[in-house]
Amino acid sequence: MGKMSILVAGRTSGLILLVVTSALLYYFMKRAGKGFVEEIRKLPPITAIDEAISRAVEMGTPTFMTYGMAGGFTSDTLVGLSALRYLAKETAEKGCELLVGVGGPRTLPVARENYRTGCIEGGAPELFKDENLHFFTSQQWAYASGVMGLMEREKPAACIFMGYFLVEGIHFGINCRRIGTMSIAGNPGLNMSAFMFITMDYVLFGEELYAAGAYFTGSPVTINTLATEDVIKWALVAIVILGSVLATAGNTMITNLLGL
Amino acid sequence: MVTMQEPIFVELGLWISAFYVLSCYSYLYRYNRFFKFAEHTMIGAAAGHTLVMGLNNIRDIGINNIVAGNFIYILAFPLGLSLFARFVPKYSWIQRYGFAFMIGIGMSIGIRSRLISRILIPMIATINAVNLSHPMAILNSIIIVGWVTTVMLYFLFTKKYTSESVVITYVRKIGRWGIMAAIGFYLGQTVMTRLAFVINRLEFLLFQWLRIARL
Amino acid sequence: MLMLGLGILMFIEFYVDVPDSFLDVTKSLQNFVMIISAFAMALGGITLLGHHGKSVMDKKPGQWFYSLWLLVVMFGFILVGVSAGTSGTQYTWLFNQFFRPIDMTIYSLIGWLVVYAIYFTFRARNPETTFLIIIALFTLAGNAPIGSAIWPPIAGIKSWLGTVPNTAALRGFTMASMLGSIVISLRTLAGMERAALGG
Amino acid sequence: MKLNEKGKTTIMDKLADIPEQYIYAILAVILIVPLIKPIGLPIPITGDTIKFFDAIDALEPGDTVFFAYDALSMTWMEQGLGTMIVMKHLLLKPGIRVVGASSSNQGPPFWEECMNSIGGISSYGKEYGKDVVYLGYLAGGETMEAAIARDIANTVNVDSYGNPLSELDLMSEVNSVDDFALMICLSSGWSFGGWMDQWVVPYGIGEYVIPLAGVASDIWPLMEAGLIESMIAGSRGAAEYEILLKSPGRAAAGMDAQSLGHIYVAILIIVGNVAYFATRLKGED
Repeated sequence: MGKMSILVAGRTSGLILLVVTSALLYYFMKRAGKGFVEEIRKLPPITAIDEAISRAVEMGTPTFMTYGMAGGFTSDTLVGLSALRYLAKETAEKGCELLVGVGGPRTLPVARENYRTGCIEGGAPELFKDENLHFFTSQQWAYASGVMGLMEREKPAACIFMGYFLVEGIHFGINCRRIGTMSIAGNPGLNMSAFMFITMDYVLFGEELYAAGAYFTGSPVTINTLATEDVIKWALVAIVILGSVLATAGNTMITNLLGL
Repeated sequence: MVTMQEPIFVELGLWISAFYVLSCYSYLYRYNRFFKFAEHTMIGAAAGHTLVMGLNNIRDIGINNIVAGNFIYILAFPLGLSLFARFVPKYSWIQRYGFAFMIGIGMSIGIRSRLISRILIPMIATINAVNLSHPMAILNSIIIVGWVTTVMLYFLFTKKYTSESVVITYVRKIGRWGIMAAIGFYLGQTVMTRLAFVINRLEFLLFQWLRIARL
Repeated sequence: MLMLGLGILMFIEFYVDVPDSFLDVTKSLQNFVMIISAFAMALGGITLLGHHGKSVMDKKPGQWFYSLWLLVVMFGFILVGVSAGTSGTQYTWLFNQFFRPIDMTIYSLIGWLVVYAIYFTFRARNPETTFLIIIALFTLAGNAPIGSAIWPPIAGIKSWLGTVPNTAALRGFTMASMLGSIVISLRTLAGMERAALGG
Repeated sequence: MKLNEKGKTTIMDKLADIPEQYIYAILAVILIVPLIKPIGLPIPITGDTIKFFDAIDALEPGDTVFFAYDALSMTWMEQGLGTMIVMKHLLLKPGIRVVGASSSNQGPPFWEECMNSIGGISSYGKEYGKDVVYLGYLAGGETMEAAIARDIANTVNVDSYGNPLSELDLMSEVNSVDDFALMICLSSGWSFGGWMDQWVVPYGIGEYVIPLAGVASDIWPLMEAGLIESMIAGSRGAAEYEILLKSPGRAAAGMDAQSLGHIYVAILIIVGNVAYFATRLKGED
């Protein structure tokens, strides 16, 4: 760490990226204020959620959702919580009970609030019940076995997994197949979503999960933030290609800048 | 107090462990009451363990610091207690301060260093991997740079910046193949580690519990 | 607002060369989260007690016995953990017999499940999945000791698959995913994400 | 399950949808039989393992090895095999001394487990405090790693058992990274990276890693760059090491099961696909 400078050496480029992202985010959110909404492509798993809930209503079973072990508050957990709220609203509108598998203790009170508000928004506050929140702690296998057991006992016709999952994805996938449920999953990591990818009906992976957060909220402000991601992605791709071309010519300017 | 290293406890422990291993494996046949029993034990144990660890944290981090004269730590207790505000509906809004604190810290810590280790360092590594010294290296460089960029572009969302042109559809298709390659590799690779875990459990059952001799 | 303030504080700590007294404050704030979490866990304990206590009281058929056992185990851990300490032999024994075997065994279930999952999903339905299956077969063959005994070059092919295509795809994937994570975190810190506070 | 015109299921239909339980039953047989009676399928030895073995084998009496012992209960099932055989090798070689320390709080119980399962230090004619010292769990992550690279005595007061370091003969002779011939890292996840940044990059000591098989693909590039000397990749690496040491044990016996398991998975993929195409062709008729 350089003691002479104001910024910590080796982290400056990170700060620049952070500032640029924030600025772009601000710009695109402001545009929403002027009534401008980005058009976004459809994600099949999100559209499938509706179908899944209708299926559960038809078969007279509850819908099940969980947002992962959630050891702490990370961005993936937050998407899971948005999904919980969205699902609570949708199920309340359709008159279907929602079972929630709760992981980390820190998220328990937040999940409860989202569940309650979602039910109120959906016009059926009576569907909110404390006993539908099943708490399983953030110990991975306590959580996983709890979710497996709950699914086997209640046999929900729709299971939705949105959040951060590790290898327990395969336990859930096989379990979904055994009880013949419709399964929709979202997971940010590639290796870990591999298990869900092969065993579940619909899977959102990687950035799609974070984008889904905007779909769930549905407000123009959050949907416009997706444009930020796209712009930065193009910029990063341009930097990588430029850097590679320069590197073949023996010029290391780009890598030096990135390592600043 | 009894110490648990007496042979009787060791033997008892062995049988309890074996019982739970078999209960968990009975799930492979189908979900049954043994698995249900193990499942409830596990949740109870995990909750108890986490609670004990939580109490230790309150003692080691909270009370010890206050006793040592670090009075700022007193502030943590009302924030913690605020989570219980929901039991008094009139004041349930107070709990949001607890949420906000946990989320504010959790979110910012979550991204501040990963920004560097998961975006900038991979970029540097990709550029540095470019090497044109021999034909194989050229091929590798093209694959790496090509797939890093196309996989990123696979995740475009807005119509405006996807521009929905034929080229981008193509690019996204290549990106998707890259993701398939990584998933295929991971699944092939993981069988070994996973079977090692199964073998470990089987060794426990066969050699430690049943004490079968290797032939 | 509180969230944004804390977020900026944490960013400053990381990116700016700050004096040690500042570090002390941010370190304490991070420790606060540990303490608040302990309270949250107590809330979790109450939730479990309410849920399973009710099922015991109502003598819910097929469930009350399990609920009772869950509570017994939970209070057993707390009792021993508080009275004898977590590093004593009593707690270790409890932990090794009631926590670890289940933990490890449910984890190792993957070994079985993955074999079945690979069997029933690896069908060459379209070019994409065919490609996936071929890569997986090469990796399997390269990993198994018997594979390279039969055809030595397979180990080289496997490590090439690991270092070149896998690394490339994984990097692109992680970068995109991290970008999404940054945007959603900033959005939350700015208070634009309603789900964060449940209101 | 698809039915053909006569309403009967054919053998191909059955093969396309084998019940879960049968697959598990066959897998159980395949894994248990070679464990009880090893069949000795060939295990070709990879260059990485040979390099690791040679480095340990080339140590001279009086050399000291630093063992970064970041064990985790979850991954011990795989990494324990490699750790135990390396520890055994170190103890078997006369005059080699070992200093261990953990940056993970789960390290200490697994140090005991390792020592117990290879028969205890004394059975190799070595003595705790003179030939082997275990510092226990040291909190602080990379800051700690950097600190003990410079000066152990000023960072750590007592070992894992509460003995003051000044009372241990070995610790009066070794105190910093320069006193170690090489370091071995039992890596919990990616923890070898922290040791690499704090020990290899500034001081140039050779680091040998015992990672999970899944982490191995992240280490190859570092080995090419010369930052890490070599590794024992997962249980397979452990089996190779056991063969090099001429004491085939648990890992080597496990390898037969591994080989058969992998063949089984490959056969299942092929059977599944053949049956899938057979039923699909018939369906199109």
